[in-house]
Order: sequence, then C-alpha cells, then structure tokens
Amino acid sequence: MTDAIKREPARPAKNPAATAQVAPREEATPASNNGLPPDDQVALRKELLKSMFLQRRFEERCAEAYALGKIGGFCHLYIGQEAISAGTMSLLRPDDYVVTSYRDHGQAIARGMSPRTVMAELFGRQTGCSGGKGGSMHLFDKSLNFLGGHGIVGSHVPLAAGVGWAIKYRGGDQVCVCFFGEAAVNIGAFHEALNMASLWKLPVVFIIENNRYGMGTAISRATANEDVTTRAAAYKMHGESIDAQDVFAVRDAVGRAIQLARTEKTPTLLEMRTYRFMGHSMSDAASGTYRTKEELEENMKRDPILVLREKMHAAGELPEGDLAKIDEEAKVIAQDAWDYADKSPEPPLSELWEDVVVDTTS
Amino acid sequence: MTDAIKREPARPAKNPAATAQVAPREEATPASNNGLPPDDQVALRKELLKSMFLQRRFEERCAEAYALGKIGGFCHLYIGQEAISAGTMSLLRPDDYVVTSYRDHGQAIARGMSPRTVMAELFGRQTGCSGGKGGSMHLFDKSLNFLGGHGIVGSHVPLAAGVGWAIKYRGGDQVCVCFFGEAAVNIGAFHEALNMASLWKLPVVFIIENNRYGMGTAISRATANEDVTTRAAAYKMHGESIDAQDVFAVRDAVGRAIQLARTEKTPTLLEMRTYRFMGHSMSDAASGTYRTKEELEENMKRDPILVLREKMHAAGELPEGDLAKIDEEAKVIAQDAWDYADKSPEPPLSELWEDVVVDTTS
Amino acid sequence: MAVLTYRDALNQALREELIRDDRVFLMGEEVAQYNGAYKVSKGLLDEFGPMRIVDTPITELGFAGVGIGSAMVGLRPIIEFMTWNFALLAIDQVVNSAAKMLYMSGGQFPMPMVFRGPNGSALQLSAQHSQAWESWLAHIPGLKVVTPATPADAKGLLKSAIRDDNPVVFLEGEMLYNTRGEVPDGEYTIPLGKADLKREGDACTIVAHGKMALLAMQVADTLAKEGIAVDVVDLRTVRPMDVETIAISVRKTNRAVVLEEGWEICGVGAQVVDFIQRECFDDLDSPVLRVHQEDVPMPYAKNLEKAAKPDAAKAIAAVKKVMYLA
Amino acid sequence: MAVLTYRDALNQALREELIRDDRVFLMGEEVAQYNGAYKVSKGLLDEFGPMRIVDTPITELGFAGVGIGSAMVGLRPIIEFMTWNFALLAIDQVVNSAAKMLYMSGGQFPMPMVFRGPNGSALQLSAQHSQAWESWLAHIPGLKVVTPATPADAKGLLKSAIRDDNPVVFLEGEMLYNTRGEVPDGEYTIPLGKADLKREGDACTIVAHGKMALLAMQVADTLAKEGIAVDVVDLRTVRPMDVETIAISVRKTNRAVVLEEGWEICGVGAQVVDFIQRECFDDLDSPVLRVHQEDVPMPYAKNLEKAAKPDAAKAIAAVKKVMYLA
Ligand SMILES: Cc1ncc(C[n+]2csc(CCOP(=O)(O)OP(=O)(O)O)c2C)c(N)n1
Ligand SMILES: Cc1ncc(C[n+]2csc(CCOP(=O)(O)OP(=O)(O)O)c2C)c(N)n1
Ligand SMILES: [Mg+2]
Ligand SMILES: [Mg+2]
Repeated sequence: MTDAIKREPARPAKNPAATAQVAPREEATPASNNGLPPDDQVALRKELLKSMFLQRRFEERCAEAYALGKIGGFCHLYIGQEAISAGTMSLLRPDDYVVTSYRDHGQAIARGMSPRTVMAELFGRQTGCSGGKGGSMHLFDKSLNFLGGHGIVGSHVPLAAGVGWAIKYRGGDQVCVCFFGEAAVNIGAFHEALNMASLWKLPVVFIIENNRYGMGTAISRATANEDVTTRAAAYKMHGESIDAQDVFAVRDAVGRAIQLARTEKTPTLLEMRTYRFMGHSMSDAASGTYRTKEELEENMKRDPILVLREKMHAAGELPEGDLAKIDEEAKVIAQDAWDYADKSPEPPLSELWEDVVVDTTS
Repeated sequence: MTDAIKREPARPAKNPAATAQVAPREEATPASNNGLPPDDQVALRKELLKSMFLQRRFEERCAEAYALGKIGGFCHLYIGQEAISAGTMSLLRPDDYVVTSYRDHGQAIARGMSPRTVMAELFGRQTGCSGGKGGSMHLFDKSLNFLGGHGIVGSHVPLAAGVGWAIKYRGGDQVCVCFFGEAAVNIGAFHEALNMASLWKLPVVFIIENNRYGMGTAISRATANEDVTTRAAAYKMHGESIDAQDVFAVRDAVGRAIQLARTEKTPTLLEMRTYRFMGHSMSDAASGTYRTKEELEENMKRDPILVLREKMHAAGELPEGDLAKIDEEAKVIAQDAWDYADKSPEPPLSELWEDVVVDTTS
Repeated sequence: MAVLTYRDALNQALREELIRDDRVFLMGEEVAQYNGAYKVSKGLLDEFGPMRIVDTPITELGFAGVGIGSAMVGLRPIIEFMTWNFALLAIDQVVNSAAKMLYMSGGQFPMPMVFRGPNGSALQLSAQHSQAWESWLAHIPGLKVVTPATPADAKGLLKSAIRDDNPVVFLEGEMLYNTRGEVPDGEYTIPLGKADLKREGDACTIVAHGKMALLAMQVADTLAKEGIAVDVVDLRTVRPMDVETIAISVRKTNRAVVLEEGWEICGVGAQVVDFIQRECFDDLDSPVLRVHQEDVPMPYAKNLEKAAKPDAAKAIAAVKKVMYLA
Repeated sequence: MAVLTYRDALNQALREELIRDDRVFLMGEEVAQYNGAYKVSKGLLDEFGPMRIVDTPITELGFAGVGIGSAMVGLRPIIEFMTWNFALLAIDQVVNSAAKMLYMSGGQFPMPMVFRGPNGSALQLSAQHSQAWESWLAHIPGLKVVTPATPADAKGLLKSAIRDDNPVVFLEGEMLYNTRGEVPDGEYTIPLGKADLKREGDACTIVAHGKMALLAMQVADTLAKEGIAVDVVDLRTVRPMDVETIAISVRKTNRAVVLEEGWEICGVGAQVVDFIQRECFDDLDSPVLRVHQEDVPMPYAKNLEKAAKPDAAKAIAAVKKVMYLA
C-alpha cells in the first residue's frame, strides 16, 4: 500500500467561525477522560455526569424550540438513554468512528460536537454542523469522525460495516461504533451487515439501544425472539445484554467490545436495555397510547442521571453544590447553543445548488 | 367471515389442451401416494424412486435442449437434489402451497405438473405452464398451488410468509412450503420473512437446499455461521439439519414440520444438506473452477437415487427389471415432454400485450 | 354530502371496503394499535380486529412480500408504507413480484392489491424523507399509479383501487391529509385512468396531479383575477395516463405547463410533454414548460426548502412565459 | 491502438485504476474467485489480492452500504452488481445514502464511488432479469449515470467514473461485453457529461445511449444506403445530459428520434423530448418520436421477446415518419 490510501478528499470546513466558537472542549467531551488512570474514577464519574446533564438539558431546550417552531421536521429526543452515549463515547479515541440513526443529538454532543453547531443545525442555520441542510436527523461532523445521522431505519448499519472494512483495509486499529434502535434488528440491512461484519472480522461495535418501543410498537409485538444473544449467535458474533441505565455497565461492556475490535478485529453485538422518556418524536405523546403513564413513571425511576448521581452521593463524591453547578453549567451551554443558533443566519439561497455534486476528481 | 374470502379470482386456464394431455398422473406425482397406509412402504419407495428418476431424466433432456438452443436464457438444473422435492411433495396435500426459486423444474414435476407443460415452457411455447412468458425460472401452476418460480434470490421467501398469512387468515390447515438455496439465507428478505413467520405463527416450512454453493461461492465464504439451528433460534423457530440425499430423512423432517404447521401453526426452518451435481446454470462448468473434480465425484457417490436404490436392493424390493422399467418410463415421459414442447406453437404475437394488467375488478 | 378531510375520506373508503369484502385487509407499520402514523386507519383496529388491521415489524421488503403472497392465493391486501420514502426498501417486491406476476405466470396470478401511503415532501423533513416517487412507479408496466388531490377523489379512487384486480400504487399527499372538501356518502367510485378537468379556461392548460393539482387550482384562481382563464387537468391516475383529456385541452388552449412535486429528469412532466408534442404538435404555440422540485435533494433549512419546491410564483411565471406575457 | 472487447476494455480500465490508486477496490458477488459472473474482473484477484477484489455474500443492500461506509472514510469503492436487476434491493442505499450524503452533510462527505454492472436485457432472461434502469437512476440528483456503447467509451468513461468524487452509476450492456473495437492504450479518459456525435448527417437526429447507440449506428448505415444521412448523438452520460450537443444537432436536422432500451413512460427518451422541444421548438419540422421497449414486462418466448425490444425496423420506421416518408 502506498500513502495514497491514507489521503482523504480534502474539503474545506464550511463554517470555520462556528468551529472556532465551540463551547470549551472539556465541557462537552467526556471522551477526553478516556486517558485517565484507572483509579481516577471520581473525576471520570463527574465527567460522565456532566455529559449526561448536558445532553439532557440540550434536549429539553430542543423540545422548547420545537414548540416555538424554531426546529421543524422530525425531531427525536434522546432523554433517558444518555448513559449509552456518555459511556460509549468516553471510551473512544478521536480517530474512532461513530455512525447512528435519526436519534442523534445526544450522541453528537457526547462525541464532542459543539452544542452550538448542533443547535444551529436544528434551527436550520448556515452555522449548523451540516450547513443547515441536514436537520435533526442528519448531524455530521467530519472532524470528529461523526458519520451521521441517518433517517432510514437500519440503513446505516451496513455503512458501519463499511467503515469497519475501511479500517481493516488500511490496517488500522480504530473501531467503528454503530447505534440503532431495537426495532431496527428486524430489517434486512441489519442482518446483511452483521453477517458480513462477522464473516470478514470487522472492528465494529453494534449497539442496539433497546428502549422497548419502535415508535408505538412494543418489542414483543415486532420481534420473534427478544433475546439478543441468539441473534449474535446466528452470526457467530459475541453478544451481550446490558443494563444501560448504569453508565458503568455500559462502559464495561463497550470496553470489552472495543478491546475485541481493536485486538481480535472482531465485531460485537450489544443490547443496551434502556427506556425512552419522551415520545418517539415531537409529535408523539410520552404516554397514554401504546404505553401507560405508570410504566413510564416506573421506568423514569431508573433515570441514568439519577442512577449515577445516587452512586456518587452514596460514595460521598458529589457535594450538593457540585451537582447544582454541573446542572447550571449544562443549562448555560444549552442556552449558549440556543442563542448562537438563534442569531445565526439562514443559509444563503445559493446553497440550494451547492453540494449536489462536487467538481473534483482524484 | 363470509364466504367471500374463500373466493379466488377466476382465471380460465389458458391451455386446456395441454392440461388435458398431461402424462398419466400416477406416473408424475408421487404426491398421490401420500394417502397410503404407513406399512405400504414398498410402493411408496417405488413412487419416490420414480419421481426422482423422472426429474433426473427430465433435467438431462433440458441440458440437451439447452445445448441445441431449444431452451434459452438462464437454466438451473436440479440434478443431485431430487430427494428433497420427491420427499417433500410426497407429504403435501393438493390444497397445500409450494413456492420456490429459479431452480424449479424438479419441484414442479414432483408437485405433479405435467412434464409436457414444463418442457413447453422451457421451449417458450404457448402450451407452457406459464404460456411461454415465464421460462425456466418462472414455472407456475395455479391448479396445483404451485406459486412459482422466482428469480431474485430470497425474494420469494416473504411471499411464502404471505401465503402462510392467508392460510391463517382463512382459518385453514394447509401449509406452505418454501424452497431456497443456502446462499439466500444471507439476504434481508429471508430475515424479515422468518421473523414475521415466527412472530405471527404462520404455517410455513422453510426449506434451505444447502447444496454448498451459491453460484461459485462456497457457503463458508459467504455465511458467518453455517449452523442453521442458530439461525432458527434467532427467530425462536424450530430448526433441523437433514441428510437430504436420503429421501426418507427428508420425509421424516418435513413430516414433522408439516405436522407442526398444521396443528401448532408454527413455522420450521429445515436445512437440507445436499449437493448440486451440475454447474450453477448451463453456462457454468460442473467442476474445475470453484470446486474440484474430486469433490464433485465424492459427492456424486451419494446420489439420492443411488441411496434409495441401494436401500431397496438391499431389502430385495427392486428386481433388476423393475429398475430398468422405471428408468425407461422416465425417459419415455421426458421424450414425450420434449416432443410435445417441440411441436407446440410459439405464443401468438398478440400475447405480447396480454397479461400486463387484467380488466377486472372485484 | 359531508365535508371531510382527505384523511377521513381515505378512512371512510378503507372502512367501506373492509366491510364490503372480507378478503380485504390492511397491513403496515403502526396501522393498528397506533391508528396509523398519520391516523388514516383510525378506529379500524377496533372495528375489524387484528387479522384485518395488522401491525408489522419495520420490514418494508418483508411485509410487501407478505401482501403479495397473500394476494396470490386470493386475499386483497392493502399494504401501507408509513411513507413512500421507506418503500425504496420494498421496491424490488413491488416491481419484480407484484408488477410482473401476472405476466410471467402467463395470466394465472393477478395481484389484487394496493400499496399506499404518503408520498412527497411535507415540511422540513429533509433529504431522506421528502421524496415523490410517481415517476419511478409510472415507469413500470403492470402497475397502476394513482395520485388523488381532493378528499372526494381520495375516497372514490381508493375504493376503485381496492376493487381493481391489479397492483395499484396509491400515493397520498402528506400535506393533504388535513385538507377538507365535500365527499359523497357511501358508494362512490372514480374509474382509474380518467383525468379530471378541474378548472376550465382557454388561455393555457395546466397539467398536474396530487398535491400539485391544488397548486394548479390556486394558480388558476390567481390568474383568473388577471383575466387569464386556464384549464386545469388533474391527471388523478398517472399510470395509465389519460392522454386524450390532456390532448383535448391543449388543442383548445395551444399552450401547456406541467406541474409536479418530484424531480425534473425523467419525471412525469417529461412524459406529459412527450405525449403533448406527439399528439398536439401542430396545435402548440409555444414549448411546453415544466415546474418541479429543483434538481437537488431536499434541504432542511426552511428558506432552502421553500426555494426547492414548486410554488405558485414559479407556476405563474411558466404560464405567462408560454403565453409570451413575460 | 489495440482491438479489444468491451469486456476487456472494462477490465483494462479497472486494472489501470487499481494500480494507480490504492484506495480503489472492487466488491461484489463472484467478482474475485470466479473472475466475475461476466468475467469483467478476470485476473484481478490474482493480481491485487482479496482485499482489493472482494467476493460478497448475496446481500446487495448490505454490500452497497459497505461501499458507501468505506467511501465516507476515504476509500474509493467500485461496487459491482451482478446485474442491475438485483440492484433494486440496494436502491435505497444508492439513492438515500450515496446520492444524498454530500448534500445532507452540508458538503462534508463526498461519495467517490462507482456502482457498476450489466443493465438491460440479454436473451430470453424473462421479466425479472431484463430491466434497464437508467431512467430511474437519472431521476436522482447527486448521481451521475454513464452508459458506454463501445469498448473505447467503456474504458475512457470507466476510468473517469472511478476518478470522479461523486457516486457514479455505470451501466454496462450485457450484450455488449463481446463486442469489439479499437481502444487507446494506457491513460485514456473521457469526460463524464459529454455526448458523442457518432455519425454525421442532416436528415434527422437519432439520440441514443448504451446498447441503443450501436443500433442507431446500424440504422444510420442502413439509411445511408437509401441516401438518408442522419446524425447519431450517443449521450454516453445520461445524467448530467449534454443538452447542448443534442440541440446543436436538432437545429441542423430539424427532426429527431430517440432510442432507448427501457420502457416508455418517464423514460430517458421522454426527457430528451422535453429538452428538445424546449430548446428547439421553432426548429422542429415534426414531433420527436421515440423507440423503446414495448410497455410490457419482458416475455421469455423468443418471438415475443424479439417483438418487445426496440429494433432497427422500428427505428427506421420512426426516422421515416419524422421525415414524412411514411
Ligand atoms: C425503513 C423505515 N421504516 C420506517 C421508518 C419510520 N420510523 C422512524 S423511527 C421508527 C421506529 C424505530 O424504532 P427503533 O429502531 O426501536 O429506534 P428508536 O426510535 O426507538 O430509537 C420508524 C418506524 C423509517 N424511518 N425507516
Ligand atoms: C438478489 C440476487 N442477487 C444475485 C442473483 C444472481 N444469482 C442467481 S442464483 C445465485 C446463487 C444462489 O445460490 P443459492 O441460494 O445457494 O441457491 P442455488 O443456486 O445453489 O440453488 C445468484 C448469486 C439473483 N438472482 N438475485
Ligand atoms: Mg426503540
Ligand atoms: Mg446453493
């Protein structure tokens, strides 16, 4: 192999200003704690808590902005599932890859994308991470190897296998993490991708975010076998099921999977058992149609933020003031993102015709 | 439910002549032996042998006709796999359903379709079972519930689930049998169909004809997990792997699956371990590229016809003369089919515009 | 006649046909317990039960095939795609199984079924969720392709589609579900394949279908105020296309503009142009012009999305251009 | 210049580009060990090894997605569909991922990749295996669609397609693989988007692409014997379409016939007609006529199949008709 394969097509950043003005990186990226020595758990926990708070407060502001018509289209919030993104991203290297579905705000932020450019994208502004062209379902950040934000259920799962293929092709030791909902496991693309990933030994971690519902359909009404380990076995793949409201359980399992991917170059299928605290999208009620208020409330008791907070309280790690401060910081960042988005300009009309095709060859 | 759902859209048989002139039914349909008392095994064996001989001799003539340009397009022979069709069809009722792939000649004949109309179809004649419009890959016979003959790998598997759905919808106790190759298990349609069949408890028997190759690709190069039982488990479905060169092993397993379908209304996934003695299609050499001559010869020792014949010989059931007679009869029927096809007219040009849409509503 | 929304008109048609014929059932994602992602099937589960109104896993390719298999043995499925954007995953079944089954079986297996759901763009749904597929589907022999614009058409055409013994692609407008109009009660069918002259005039012919037929009527009203009276031909059925009605109009007006929601290249509008220039070559006083989505994926930002879509201003400009008024 | 088959010209282009750029790899069913279902990739596994020439399971949707994912992170995949008939299963990835990725990511993720394989009908392959998909694919912004007719074009266009930073759909003719012609050695590229005037005349313009360009040339030769000299415009790239070259020709000849292998409704020919009537309205002496597959699924029987396909007789009749000679 020559150096040619290391080259990636050069695309100038469209919004250098936005990139320059991101919220301070240490606030937004628990991933930066990955290098900590193993005994420095306190700081790590605090970072994870911060990440989850930020996602939570950000999403709450999204709901508000949606109600005000500042965000349009489909908008799927991540509230209740934050331990998965926080835990997973905290283990990734900057050169690893992430690809996900339309429920992508929390993951984008946990990966280190600026809440400003994310909110600006949701507001449809030029400074958005996708130039205002993608919207809520299509967040992308090439500089962070955040490969979207995809809207067709399951269709990004083969893309993750393709990223894994590219890593293997280049002989690297990165991993690709792929998030999708439990309802996506029934679609053909999932099946085809998992077979290839296992057959070819691709360094991919497939993460099922099992929040128990695909839109209004409970998993038991859609999936013949809910036991994810049998699905993994069907592809001769390692599989685990995890209590994903506990961010450390997430970290443990993802850590094992990443290790397998980096060293053995084998993929893993992880089921993250979680719950979605909001409706499927902004047009769907949180409860009352396909799930009861009681069920929702029962599950909200295991809020991943609560779970971690209580652990930290119990260990005497989190003085009351600290918690308030973390929350306050998250709110400030979310407000800053809102303000930034709100005063950002719409894309110029000339953008309509840009990015359909590129004019380059190489 | 009213009687309306029992109605099927009435379509006049296009070729009453061809239907009237079929080879004597007892020659062509071992299925007719299904009603025999269980101890009358000798007669059953003879019927199964007849069915396999007929399929074999028919396919041999197809190869000849293809070489002469009488058959065109893609043509996939069934030689080596006849125990699967013979064994399976021998257990089906006339009101059961069969749906299969492009490798469909043997199954059509074993189901009781007239070799004449099958050969006429392959010759592209008006008297063909699909009026000459379908060809080798698209054999259909509505009167026998033979639902094709489909050319896109895996795409007929959901159709089988749909037939199962219709049976359940009507409250019947028929079953639908669906044949496909081992390479088809990797495609999305298979996965989606099996999940629904299990979830909804549909009376379908899914039969993988594992002849070890999908075109030139050995199963180990395409399928991460060759163990079919894990795949069945992924859908919470009963699964079995069968030595399919032994027609009675086929009958045993299919019998169990049919029983489950008729009584428990649950689907089964069966792996029939077999071998294809010819190339993938007429343009593919039998050996020398992706498999060795030795491997082929080794596998041809377990010719399903030989296996049964030897069993019968050993049991003293098959005097030498009988075997020759069975073979001779098969050859006569195949020759008759050829003659019939050869002297049948091409479809009239007006047929080009027929059957695109129907003019009826109901 | 009651005034109903397009949604309720569809619901009424479904209900009436489900009552009329036990072989008819509705299958798709969220059609039953959730009452439909767009509530088109509201109340039907309660009335007809889970064998007639069937929720599926997210497996478009699979359940399209389930519908086809059941149609082969005599049922009359209505397959709902939550939106036609997702139908791309099932398009192999629609084209290779449903559309060709009758032909390749030599006439033995008709496909009495409907594939339906919202088609085209709504608001800010972005590139993957804003696609109008009628041009693709109209390309395929063996299918019929229906695009109702009004509540009455929605009811009358859906009832006909369900009764038709062929696979009918029924494209609803997501933005139309809340529109209202008079809808005949009870038995009311509109034959597939007949266009509808929705406005009469002699200055120009506007040909449109689906949501764009409403735009055409709005444009006709605006132009009328300027003293320009146009014909509006609503195709209603895109395949087979009622060329005769288009031709009669163009022979009268000598000018035409074609509106469509989808993209330009190989769009329905191109086919309409082709028919017009063949049938009315000597009648045309100016080239036929087209208005369509700009030739780009649908952007998310409000201003870009608006600019991408066909609108009244573009349509009026086109009409004036073919009239040499601009 | 060597005389090569179309197959060998493609093989040469693949080989040269695989040598030139390590990021390029070929992936698809039977491309490696089997040397390609149509032997286009013959010898490449031996030369480049199993990471560059990759056999896949039968999972069109899946491996199309694998190609796209790898292109997002800098590789330059060539995805082979054994035939484009099977690509319907993968069309969601081609349209919703590959064609839109650049746009919906705001320009961050170009898709430097090629989807290629045989398109259209061969002989007696029947309804599911005889489809020509250029009209569908040309409909989609974000794609380029290339349809080479000759060995030289096959080489020059494939090399350009592989180097292009956009997703290029490359439609080969199964019946063309054995055709022969002179092919420039070594470095030889043809820009995408430029049509080629393959014959010159003034009586009529024949517009065609892919396999039909050969038919057009054959027809031109036949007509020449009757003293009728026609222009043959081979589009070469169907999207973007070289409207200028078509218009220049029609302005000269004042008449046009469009040939295509696919179906009529919303076909490439309809789009060509649309462009011609817009660009050359006052130049046309007669309506543009089209020759295409009859509007039916492809039948198996030899005689029916022949009748279903466009052929020289139909094309000649159309030319004579636009010349008012018949
Ligand atoms: C192929 C396809 N079908 C249907 C939809 C509509 N849809 C969007 S999200 C969704 C539910 C997905 O559920 P799940 O995979 O569990 O993810 P979750 O939303 O719970 O995170 C559906 C049906 C779609 N986007 N794509
Ligand atoms: C979707 C699709 N992809 C590719 C093909 C081409 N093709 C036809 S048969 C075949 C191999 C199938 O192998 P298997 O399923 O094992 O069945 P067998 O031919 O061995 O009976 C392939 C690749 C096709 N017909 N459909
Ligand atoms: Mg879910
Ligand atoms: Mg096989």
